[in-house]
Amino acid sequence: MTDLTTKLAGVTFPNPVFTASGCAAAGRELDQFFDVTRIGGVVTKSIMLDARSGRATPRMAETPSGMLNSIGLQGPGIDQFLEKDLAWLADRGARAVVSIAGGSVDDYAKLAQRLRGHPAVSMVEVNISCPNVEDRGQVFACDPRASSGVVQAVRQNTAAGTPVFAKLSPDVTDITTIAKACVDAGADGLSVINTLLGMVIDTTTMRPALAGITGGLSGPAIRPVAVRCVWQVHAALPDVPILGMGGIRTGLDALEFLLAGASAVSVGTTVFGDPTAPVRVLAELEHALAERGIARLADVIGLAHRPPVPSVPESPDPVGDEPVVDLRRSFDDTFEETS
Amino acid sequence: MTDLTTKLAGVTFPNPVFTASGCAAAGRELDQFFDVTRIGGVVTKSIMLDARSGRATPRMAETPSGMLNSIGLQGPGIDQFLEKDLAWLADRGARAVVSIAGGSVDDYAKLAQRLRGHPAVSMVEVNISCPNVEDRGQVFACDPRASSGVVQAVRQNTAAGTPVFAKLSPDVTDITTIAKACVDAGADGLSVINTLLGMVIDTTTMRPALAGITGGLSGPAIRPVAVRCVWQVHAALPDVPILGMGGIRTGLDALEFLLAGASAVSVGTTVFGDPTAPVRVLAELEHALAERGIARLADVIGLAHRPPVPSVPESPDPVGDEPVVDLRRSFDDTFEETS
Amino acid sequence: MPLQVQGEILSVKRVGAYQAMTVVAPGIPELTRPGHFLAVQVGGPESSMLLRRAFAIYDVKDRGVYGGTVEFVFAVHGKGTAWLSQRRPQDKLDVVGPLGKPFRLPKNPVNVTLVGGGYGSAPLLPLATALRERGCRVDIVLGAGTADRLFGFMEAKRMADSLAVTTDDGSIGLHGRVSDVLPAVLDKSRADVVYACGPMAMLRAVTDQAAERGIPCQVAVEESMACGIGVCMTCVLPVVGDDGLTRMVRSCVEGPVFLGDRVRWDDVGTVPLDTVGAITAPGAHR
Amino acid sequence: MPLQVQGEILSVKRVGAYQAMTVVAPGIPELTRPGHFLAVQVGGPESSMLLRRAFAIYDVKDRGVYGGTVEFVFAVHGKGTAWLSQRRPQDKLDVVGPLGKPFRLPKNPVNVTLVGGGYGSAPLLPLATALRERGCRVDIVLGAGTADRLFGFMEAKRMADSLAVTTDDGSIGLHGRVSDVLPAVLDKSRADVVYACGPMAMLRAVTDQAAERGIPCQVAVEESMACGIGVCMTCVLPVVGDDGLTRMVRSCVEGPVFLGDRVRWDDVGTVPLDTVGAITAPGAHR
Ligand SMILES: Cc1cc2nc3c(=O)[nH]c(=O)nc-3n(C[C@H](O)[C@H](O)[C@H](O)COP(=O)(O)OP(=O)(O)OC[C@H]3O[C@@H](n4cnc5c(N)ncnc54)[C@H](O)[C@@H]3O)c2cc1C
Ligand SMILES: Cc1cc2nc3c(=O)[nH]c(=O)nc-3n(C[C@H](O)[C@H](O)[C@H](O)COP(=O)(O)OP(=O)(O)OC[C@H]3O[C@@H](n4cnc5c(N)ncnc54)[C@H](O)[C@@H]3O)c2cc1C
Ligand SMILES: Cc1cc2nc3c(=O)[nH]c(=O)nc-3n(C[C@H](O)[C@H](O)[C@H](O)COP(=O)(O)O)c2cc1C
Ligand SMILES: Cc1cc2nc3c(=O)[nH]c(=O)nc-3n(C[C@H](O)[C@H](O)[C@H](O)COP(=O)(O)O)c2cc1C
Ligand code: FES
Ligand code: FES
Repeated sequence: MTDLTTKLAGVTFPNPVFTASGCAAAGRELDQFFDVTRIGGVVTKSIMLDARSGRATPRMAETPSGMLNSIGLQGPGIDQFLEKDLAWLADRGARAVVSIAGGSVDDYAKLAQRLRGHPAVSMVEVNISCPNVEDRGQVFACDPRASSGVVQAVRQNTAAGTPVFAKLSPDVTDITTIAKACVDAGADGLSVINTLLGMVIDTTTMRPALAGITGGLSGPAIRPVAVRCVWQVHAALPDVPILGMGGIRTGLDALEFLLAGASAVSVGTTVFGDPTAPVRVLAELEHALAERGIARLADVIGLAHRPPVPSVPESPDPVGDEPVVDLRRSFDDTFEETS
Repeated sequence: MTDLTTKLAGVTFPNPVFTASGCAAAGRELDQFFDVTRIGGVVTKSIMLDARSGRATPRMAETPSGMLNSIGLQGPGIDQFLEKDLAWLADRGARAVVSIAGGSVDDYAKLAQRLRGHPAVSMVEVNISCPNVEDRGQVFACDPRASSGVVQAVRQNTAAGTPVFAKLSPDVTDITTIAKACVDAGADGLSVINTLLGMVIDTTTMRPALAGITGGLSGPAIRPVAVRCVWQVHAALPDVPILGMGGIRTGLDALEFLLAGASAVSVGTTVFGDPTAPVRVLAELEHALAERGIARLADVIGLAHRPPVPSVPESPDPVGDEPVVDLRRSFDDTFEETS
Repeated sequence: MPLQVQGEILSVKRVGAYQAMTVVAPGIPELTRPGHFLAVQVGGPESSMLLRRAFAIYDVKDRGVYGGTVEFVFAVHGKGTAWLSQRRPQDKLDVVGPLGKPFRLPKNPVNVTLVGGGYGSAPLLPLATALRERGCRVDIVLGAGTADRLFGFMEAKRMADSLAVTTDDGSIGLHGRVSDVLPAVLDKSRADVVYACGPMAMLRAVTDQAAERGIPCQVAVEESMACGIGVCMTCVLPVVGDDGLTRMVRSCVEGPVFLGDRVRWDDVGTVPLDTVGAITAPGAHR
Repeated sequence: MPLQVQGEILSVKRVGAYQAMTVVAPGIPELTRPGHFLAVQVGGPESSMLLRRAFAIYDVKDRGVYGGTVEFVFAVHGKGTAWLSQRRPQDKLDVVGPLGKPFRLPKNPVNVTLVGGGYGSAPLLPLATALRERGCRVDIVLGAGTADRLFGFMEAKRMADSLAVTTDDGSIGLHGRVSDVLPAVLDKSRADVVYACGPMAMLRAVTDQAAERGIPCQVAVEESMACGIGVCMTCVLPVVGDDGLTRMVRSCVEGPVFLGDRVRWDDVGTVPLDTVGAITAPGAHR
């Protein structure tokens, strides 16, 4: 049996399969379908300081192997979240990764303070794909300085034993720059990736399909982009743990992220079509590792970066050096032309 | 019958459906499946100065609703291209959009010179998603200055009547910055978008699936990103013509790009699965426009940006202002609780 | 407590413009009440369609020869329902249900009017049965665009104390809308409560006509849903709570059945400014 | 001149570990020669699989009761072939073909040895027929991993002047590889030419053994293909041209049949440094 435990910045989780923020609410609904204590952890929907209505509908559009969403961070605000959602997770004995979101550095700092030392919080995930209201709505995650400010504020206001993960956006020219800025600002790890900015136009109404015009693209469609981002970030920062996500549907997909350098993974959009997906992915991953004779999950993390074990001797095969015998003449004498 | 003609920077094309660079070679193979003079134009595979072998195989991986490729711009070089490919297109009477690629500003300038005044060249598309060998392999399209340098060189070396389109990469934080830089440098229009950088890891070999490690993601999976990019560029530069592409599979997909602001579209990856796709897309688009009672293609370009015609009067409906009658008490008296 | 069941299709029948599909889905029938819905996976294992499709549960049988079955009625609308319409008996179908909050039943044998539009009558027919079992008087009004989109005519006729029918084109029943006949039905039957399921515009009109008479009204709404189980927040609409405050409420878990007068019909598709937590500053897209 | 045909499946038969599928595809049979291949759409209209799957053409009938048919033999490998294996007669199948360059036939009635590995024997059987018609002596060597992966045994037996069989597990024929028996067959039959189709390692071994005897050898290779029609450049391998220069050559249009000794077997999967236009500077990913 493979040892599935994984360590994220000093915290040990029993296995590497988590939910994704915004795709599992706070775990309670999914607990009807599977025991949420069986997975690595429940990543909760990004919570803001105050209650928030979110955007107008339509809020979603299905796209090829993906979907767009523009929820607008609807949520009850931190107080109700602590009272109802986190309390339930604590009661239930689930490992909670609390995702926080704000419109200013101060928002994030306050959110971290509210979570500080809460026994049910295994980890804090900082959703920096939010518009900075103090900077003309420029998204924090698109700018290393802005990202750094948010992460620093959260780190300073979070208990020492609680890892802080910054969640990166793929919508940037160089994701490693943002990754480094976050780590320099104190992030203990990185969540990679949030959705891609996308859009659908309804060809019947001839207007944008979403009330919010643009939305976030998720699902298997974006998996190759997500794997590339994990690969790049792990290559740039090999010692920083990564929670990988983006289109994971099967255990082999999860393995792909681990091989690229993730220490754990989140299953997001897939849950909408398959509410038991997290435990299924976990079982499939366990099976895949066993099949490959891997004793410890830790052994596959980043494995694809290492040079392959040569299956043929590296020295040039002598056959390749022999002159190519040209049988062309005899060939043309022998065969007809094809029409 | 809808007037399908479209104008790209002064040049009129009979209809707005083109092939995409690298997905149609130089038109000859597709001409076996449909008459290539029937579509708006043939965009040829990006050509470089010299013959080029491209990358090692595997060069492709299928992904959910998409594919990755890492061809590495294999091609015969400009001389052979002119002699064989462009000559064939000229003979055939097809409208050729010649895509060029290089490793330095000088490469691009020379390529433009070679094409200058060639009667078969309807348009030049500048593939700036190439590594700049003079700047540590940094991709031109990721930097406004580098993009600008290439575009300026091509514009200066191209005949006045031949539009120069710069092809943008979506892998940037703000595509409108690059778009503006290209237009300021003389681009007559923009091709939007090239592939997204992606990656697949083979879970059997536990190594990257492509010899080139990363590759370009294309196909319907990326369509929402492409439509968003076209929308943003058209919003920022409403007078600049756009050749839109990324995952177009049907006439309605093509319409989506036109509504977002494209004046014409390229059908790329879809051709691999359906070699007659360009003419099918054209027929479906024509049908969709007719169904919507649109007399001229030009009328739908960018239409989704305009505010919707209100179908209900804008003045608040008086019913909404009346106090909500609360029937809750009578309700609780009347009904059982659901279990 | 919904279940996820790898079901098997038992039968597919054409019913006018619709198809009625019966699926062996053990465990679901026992939990189902009128107004519950199902969410069905479409497209097969390598499909580009990730999301489930929602359908009101029409009929359930606790135990058939093959185990419990659920039946739903659907119209081909887009690519998912087109795929569904190509399924054949013995094909597998992954089903999650029962979902949502069902209709609440009256405590006493009161006079009930049911109003169904198009396939919206499907969940009302088992509701009618339940109401009859409680001794309610049941009057039914069915409307549709055309005769072939009128579902449940014969069954309603058999079961109801009275049945009124309208079609937009007059191909069966009265030429017009349900709202053209509903006031007379409500008055004549001395309706105590109204239940409705159908297009949003119809639900709104029914709500108004019931409210004018002070009659409580339950409606089953239809909002675009990504998950159907309460985790994604796509299916919301503005609903007034017991505290008088408006919230964006998930129609998949807090609905699809709502008190008609609590839904802010004018504001569906918007976030009214007085909604709890209404965004006033520019917002995130996620 | 390939055609794109909306075909209809006529039959699907299990043949050992493989399936043989016959598709009504008018127009294609008339154009087909041994060694041509087909490219087949998989997954249906809303599939997440965009690319066609390539299969060697096994048999064609110019005119059946239903019009011309093509037959191919396939192994379930991944998700596309898994989907294909679920198809039933009367299902539609979009087929493009015939594709590629077929085997070139000898001008004179010479002695020919055919070497097939696994499903690679499928295109060799119609080739054998064509060769027999020209009066060639035809010796056949078939190899596979296991007996159920040996395709065309009976047919080869009937047609060939001699048949040698090997399996990796010895479950039928000789325990071993085709290369263990080929030299003897070549010598005994005084082979003038060799044709081979099968795994790359086998093609390489056959090429070497033929070359040692100075016998020209045609091989049908199998490279991962995105388009199959020559427009994408994914299916290349290093091949030496008439001018002695190595180029990365498209196996879908310039192959799949190549002269064995022209393929740089050691370098397949790489770009040899002496290839025309070999990238020495860092390259673009597109
Ligand atoms: C609670 C509920 C009960 C329903 N009951 C029935 C029923 O009994 N019979 C019936 O025919 N239909 C019913 N519908 C509508 C049905 O879900 C849609 O017609 C169906 O989802 C359309 O899928 P599609 O793939 O054909 O369309 P597409 O337009 O291709 O679907 C694209 C996406 O949008 C969603 N979507 C599109 N239209 C609707 C819609 N009207 N409602 C919800 N989601 C939508 C789909 O689920 C999918 O995710 C119900 C909807 C809800 C929410
Ligand atoms: C010229 C030619 C002739 C062939 N003839 C036969 C035949 O007669 N019988 C048979 O069983 N198989 C044949 N193959 C191999 C067959 O094409 C693959 O087994 C099939 O494409 C695998 O598809 P999949 O979806 O099951 O696998 P997946 O691995 O899911 O496919 C993913 C992608 O990779 C490509 N791919 C994967 N493996 C191969 C492969 N071995 N060759 C080419 N592309 C591949 C697929 O086309 C697809 O685009 C032939 C291949 C070529 C190139
Ligand atoms: C409906 C929806 C809501 C989401 N909400 C959040 C959120 O509140 N905070 C966040 O950090 N990410 C959010 N995400 C992004 C996911 O957590 C995840 O990063 C992304 O969807 C990619 O993973 P997936 O393809 O597995 O869904 C949301 C995604 C979806 C589809
Ligand atoms: C195999 C392949 C090769 C490509 N080669 C080029 C190229 O040479 N030059 C270029 O500008 N774009 C190239 N592209 C990108 C396409 O032109 C197009 O921008 C992109 O694929 C998105 O469109 P699509 O989804 O319709 O394919 C290539 C794409 C593919 C799939
Ligand atoms: S559909 Fe997901 S919360 Fe209702
Ligand atoms: S498969 Fe596309 S060129 Fe050969």
